Amino acid sequence: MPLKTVATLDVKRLEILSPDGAVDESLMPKVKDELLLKMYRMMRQIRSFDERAILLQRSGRLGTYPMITGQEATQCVPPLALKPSDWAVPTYRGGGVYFARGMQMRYALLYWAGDDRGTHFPDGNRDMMFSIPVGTHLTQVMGLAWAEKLKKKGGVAMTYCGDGTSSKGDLHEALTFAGQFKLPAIYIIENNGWAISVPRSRQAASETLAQKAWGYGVAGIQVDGNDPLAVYKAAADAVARARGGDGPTLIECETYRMSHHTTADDATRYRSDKAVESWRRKDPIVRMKKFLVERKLWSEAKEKALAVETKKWIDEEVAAYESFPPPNPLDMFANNYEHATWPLVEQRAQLEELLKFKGGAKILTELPPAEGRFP
Amino acid sequence: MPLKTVATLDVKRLEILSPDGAVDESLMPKVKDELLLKMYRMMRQIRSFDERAILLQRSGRLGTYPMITGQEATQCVPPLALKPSDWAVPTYRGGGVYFARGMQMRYALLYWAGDDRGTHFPDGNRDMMFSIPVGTHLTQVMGLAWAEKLKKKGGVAMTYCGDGTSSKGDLHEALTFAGQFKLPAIYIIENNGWAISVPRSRQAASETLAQKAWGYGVAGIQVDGNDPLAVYKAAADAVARARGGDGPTLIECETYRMSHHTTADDATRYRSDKAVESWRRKDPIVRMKKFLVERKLWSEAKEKALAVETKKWIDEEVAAYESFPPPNPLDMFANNYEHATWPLVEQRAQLEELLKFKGGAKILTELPPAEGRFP
Amino acid sequence: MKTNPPLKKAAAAPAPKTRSLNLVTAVNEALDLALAADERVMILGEDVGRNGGVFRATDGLWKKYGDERVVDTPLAEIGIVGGAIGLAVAGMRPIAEIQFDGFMPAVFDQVVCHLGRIRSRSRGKLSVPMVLRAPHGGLIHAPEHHSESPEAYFCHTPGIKVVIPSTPYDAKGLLLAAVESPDPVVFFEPKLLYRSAVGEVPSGHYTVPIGKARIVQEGNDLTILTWGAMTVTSQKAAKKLAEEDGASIEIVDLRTLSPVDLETVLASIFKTGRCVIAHEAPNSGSWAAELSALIAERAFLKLLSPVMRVGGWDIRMPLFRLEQYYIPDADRVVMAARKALNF
Amino acid sequence: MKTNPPLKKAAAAPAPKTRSLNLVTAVNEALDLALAADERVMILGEDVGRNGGVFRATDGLWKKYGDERVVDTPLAEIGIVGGAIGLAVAGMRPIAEIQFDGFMPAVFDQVVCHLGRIRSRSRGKLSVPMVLRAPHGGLIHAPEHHSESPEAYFCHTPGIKVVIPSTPYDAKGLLLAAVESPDPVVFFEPKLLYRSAVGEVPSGHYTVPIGKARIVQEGNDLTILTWGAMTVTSQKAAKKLAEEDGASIEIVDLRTLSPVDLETVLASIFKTGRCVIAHEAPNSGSWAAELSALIAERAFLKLLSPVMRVGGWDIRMPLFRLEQYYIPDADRVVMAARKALNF
Ligand SMILES: Cc1ncc(C[n+]2csc(CCOP(=O)(O)OP(=O)(O)O)c2C)c(N)n1
Ligand SMILES: Cc1ncc(C[n+]2csc(CCOP(=O)(O)OP(=O)(O)O)c2C)c(N)n1
Ligand SMILES: [Mg+2]
Ligand SMILES: [Mg+2]
Repeated sequence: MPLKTVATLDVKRLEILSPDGAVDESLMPKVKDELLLKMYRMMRQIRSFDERAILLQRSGRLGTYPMITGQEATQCVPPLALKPSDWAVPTYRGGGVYFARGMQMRYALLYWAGDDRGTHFPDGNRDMMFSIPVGTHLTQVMGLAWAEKLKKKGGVAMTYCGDGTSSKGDLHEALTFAGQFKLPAIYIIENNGWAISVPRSRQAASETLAQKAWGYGVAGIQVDGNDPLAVYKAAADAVARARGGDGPTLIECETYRMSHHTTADDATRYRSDKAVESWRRKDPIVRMKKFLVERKLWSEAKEKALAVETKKWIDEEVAAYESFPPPNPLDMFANNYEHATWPLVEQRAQLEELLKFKGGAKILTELPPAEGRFP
Repeated sequence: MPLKTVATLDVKRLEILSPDGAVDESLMPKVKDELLLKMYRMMRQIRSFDERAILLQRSGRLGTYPMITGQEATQCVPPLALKPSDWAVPTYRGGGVYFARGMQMRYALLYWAGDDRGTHFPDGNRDMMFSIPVGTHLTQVMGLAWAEKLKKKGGVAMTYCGDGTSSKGDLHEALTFAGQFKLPAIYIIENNGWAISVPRSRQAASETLAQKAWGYGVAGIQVDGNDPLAVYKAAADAVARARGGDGPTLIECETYRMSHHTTADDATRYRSDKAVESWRRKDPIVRMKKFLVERKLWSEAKEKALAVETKKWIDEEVAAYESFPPPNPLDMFANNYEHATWPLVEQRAQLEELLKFKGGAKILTELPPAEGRFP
Repeated sequence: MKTNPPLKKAAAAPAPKTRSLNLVTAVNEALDLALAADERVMILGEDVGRNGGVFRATDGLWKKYGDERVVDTPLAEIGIVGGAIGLAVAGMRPIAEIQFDGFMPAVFDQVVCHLGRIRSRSRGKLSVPMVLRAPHGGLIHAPEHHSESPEAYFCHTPGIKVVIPSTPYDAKGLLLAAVESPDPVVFFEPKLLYRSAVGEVPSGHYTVPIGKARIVQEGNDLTILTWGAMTVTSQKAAKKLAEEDGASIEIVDLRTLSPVDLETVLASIFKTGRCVIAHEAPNSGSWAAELSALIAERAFLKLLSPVMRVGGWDIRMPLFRLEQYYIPDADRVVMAARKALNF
Repeated sequence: MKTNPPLKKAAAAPAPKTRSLNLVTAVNEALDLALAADERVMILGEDVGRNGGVFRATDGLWKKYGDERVVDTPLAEIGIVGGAIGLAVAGMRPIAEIQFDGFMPAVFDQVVCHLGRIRSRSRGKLSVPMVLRAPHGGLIHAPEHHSESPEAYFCHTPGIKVVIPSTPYDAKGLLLAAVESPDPVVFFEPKLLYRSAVGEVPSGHYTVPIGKARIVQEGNDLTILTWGAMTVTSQKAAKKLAEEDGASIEIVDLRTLSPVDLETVLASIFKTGRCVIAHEAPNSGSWAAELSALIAERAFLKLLSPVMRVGGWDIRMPLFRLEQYYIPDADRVVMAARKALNF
């Protein structure tokens, strides 16, 4: 048979919890009630956090900020399948990922306020910074997973990229290595329908992004990214496979960016409200709440208590964020090398000169404390 | 059905002419006898050329040279599906492609002798230089195809990359654009089993390289790259699709590098003769000859005549190559800009000074003719 | 066979009138004129279409010229620049946009290995008449990797030209010159000046020649060589030096970084004998080093004091709360100038 | 929590003996010692494994240390360098090889955006102790894109160190120092010298400190600053100048380009008052420009003549038949030195 089929593939899509709260019990992952509640609480909290952050930006108390709203399931749930000693690396939009990893959100605010001290992960965790040039972290996370494989202690590395970013060659090289060396890596494509103003349909002309996996001998699956249970199952399965030595997985989470790209963007220039509305019906928080209420795990009373608790938490984080002293300009010279090179020593002194020129010799004693080590 | 199949694909492999010369008539492309003979003659001639080039290099009359032997069908046949006004861009190993496009092979020799004058395409053709940093031409050829689409005159662009090169992110970005904009592009992966010492199995862990196409909404097919008829059919179909506005195709030609990577390489360091032997059975020239003899299109008498003609042709090309005057050093300053910038004018004068320093003022009048325009 | 015949020029406006425009509007107007003049011109990049660019540089053009000529591409910079190279080789006149300076390293491979080499590798048969546009520099409180000054990487790369205007007039005229250039031009736009630089701009077609610097102000005691947004900073410094030191400062805005207008530079140095070079990039290995070296080679006996460089520090640009301590401000230029003046 | 504790050092050989080795063998010996000393050390790249590298720099190591520690990777440079960054962040000590200088632009994105920034972005929590090795320079009659000198791009990039030895002794000692460095090191190896440079090399472990230049020969009339294979060319030029002009030439082989050993450089200039900088890269915007600028800033009153630069032309490196007219030879260095001496 000379025109023969040499390979065949199906791309599967996983959905467990429908938008109206119905569950496919046959696929339901075995998870404790606490975990279900944790998913809900986190999604609820990060949504409120997001709303506050936007307000802060609008009132001039924060810099450009990328919105999370709508993507809570995709962001908050997969990290729950990890141990702290596993690696997690989100995209720049991934506040929900860092939150799920236990980062204090005052630092997220500080970062988006343009303060380098905002990069601050919980001790003991193995988190890495997202990369602003999108996709450039993808091969690095492959390297993290590679190190875990070599250490043979079952560690894994999870990372994210957007639907837009899936067009970057970085993903290709990362998946080529990950597939080739069977690395314990989980790649999540956070397909929120948009790359700033460019719709998903302007990226790869493939039916799904999940099917890219096949080109690398990597397992791939598409998931309803607004379905916390499906997202959890896909992530947990992928983590288990990775830990078990069965290699990487590419998970496409289909979700939606409900707001502007960032606070610097105006989405009304390029998209209609209609599409957004159709996605509002699929809100991950709403459906999770229905599910929990159905299971008697949640109630309006608990909802109210959570709202109060959340407000208090956010107030505290905002207050903590705003009470950081201004950064010490000299601090930028810290931590560039293990031991600062002579140009940095000289230049730091020049910056001191500048500060004195501006504010007199006394100014150096009045600077806020420097945080970093020098030289 | 919540775990549902959202996309399915079969990867097909095309074979028409078996190694022992049997033909699948049902798939046999409709081609004139002259074209069949042309394929054979070209493959035969480029094989002999390759052998001579190696001898030249071994005797110090040529620089590092990349061997073609074994890959004649993959290289010489697809360009025959193009018009001269279509674009063709091979890899650095693609002497057979340029030959099929009508390039005088004295120039190929000149190029591998380290002489910039070796880049010399037939007038009227639209050929572009291969790129030595492998894969970096892939997005450029996408751009060539894009221009052809915009000009709406049915032009297409064909290019090649190796199995190793298919791991580069460049291919990902090229296919993403090509699929997205339905560009009239034909991408041929010349899978010869090796990237220098690294086997095909060390690149993507996918069963085939053809299946990568699916990730970009691009048509993909695997072909027996040593089967000239299958290669022709796949290429001609892809060209027709491209011309007809149906977008790009990725063709994986599975062939084999029968010799060293280049004359600077020693393949015995990393591969056994056994694999090579098993591929000798699949030689594209041997099988094409069987086929043509069977069809009464070829005979031993014709074979002998071709051998004589080929030797004469190669002798002429080598003689022409070796009778090029040495290059004029000042020529390197030509053609860097439409009008040379002042640093180049100054520096060219400095090079004149250097030449005078070495050989006296007279030397400038004794230089071989400069070819390029300056300033 | 000429693959790439010269660009059709937009007709000069019959009765050009001069309006006050900001720099980004001037860029937009140049793009509009170029698209209108020759149908080979096209724009490609991320968000350049329907959205009109994140800085609105391409505002309105997608609507006016359609989806085939003002193209929102997939998010893939190698694709954008490699694609533009192919388009240009095949006869189009692409204007490719990289959304921010900080994402240009992704395209170095295309730029270093190909952009400036194709004409020479093809022995003059092929050429790459394209423009690679990108915003440049800091001080707009942008996120990380959005405030970079990568010009030195490009200036060290043969076969291309590198341009950076600092006024609306120059932005329009240089961009039209870049689009008409038969050779590839990397075109930086100082993003701090997109809206803050406002100036008189004639309607209709005109060009500002690539390779010619602009004397911003004449002076006799010291030359400030600068480019991009630092031109404005340098003007502030010059004012302070005039007021407080009574110094007469000449400011040269290079406008074209490569090839640099050495004639103008040297004429100024020959006059003043003292020089400060002010720019935003990490100072070591910056384009200021090349200028300093050129001056040392060619004005050795005219120099009354060492050429001083004032640039960014040799560390990554910090997040924006500290950017004003990273990018030289007028005080730093003043300090350097005083050192030179009092040498 | 220290993610990356210091490297275990190979024990110094109990009775080190000195052998005559060529440069590539010295590189191989350093890699072998590093792999033996600490199991976190690994090598990755194209053809570095079974084939032992296209120059044989990794010969025998795959067999000795196995496929997990000496890894033939897929053909994907972003994967190699991005992967190595991740490996280093997670505690390994990767030594990544890019097969030729001409393919380094593909990894600029990782280098410029990440390699030197991770320590600072993570506020010291993460570090990237890796080595990025690549052959450097021309004159071995190699194909196109195989004879490049891209060091300026790296020297302008903060957060990394850039090293290039020119003797077998330095190659081994600097490479061991690079592997032990807590910060990323870009390590260039002059391919012309791989086999042609032969010298005494002690067995066992030793390091040559990063950041220290080497006085190749002392002299009083003029300083030649140089690096890589041009060190040998400079020696030829110095010989000619001594013989024909009676000039006493000091040659400084920088060895580390960034951070440069300014102390040694300035001490030499203070002594001689005249300087030629010899290197292979396109001259405009090269690292020679930075050196010239530094000297102008700090030795202004000591200079008896302008600092002269002798580099490649500002065009792409031609194919190899003309490479000897592109890369400075001893005659060009002599011509420049004479200009400086007779100024
Ligand atoms: C390499 C690179 N190119 C361009 C940008 C500018 N940019 C920032 S976000 C963005 C869109 C990203 O889209 P996607 O990957 O889908 O992520 P999302 O914003 O939807 O989360 C773009 C183009 C960038 N940050 N990095
Ligand atoms: C970007 C880049 N990396 C590395 C090399 C060095 N190199 C030259 S050919 C080659 C192998 C190419 O393998 P493949 O793509 O399969 O093509 P083949 O040689 O088999 O025709 C390598 C690694 C290169 N030329 N370009
Ligand atoms: Mg998106
Ligand atoms: Mg191959």
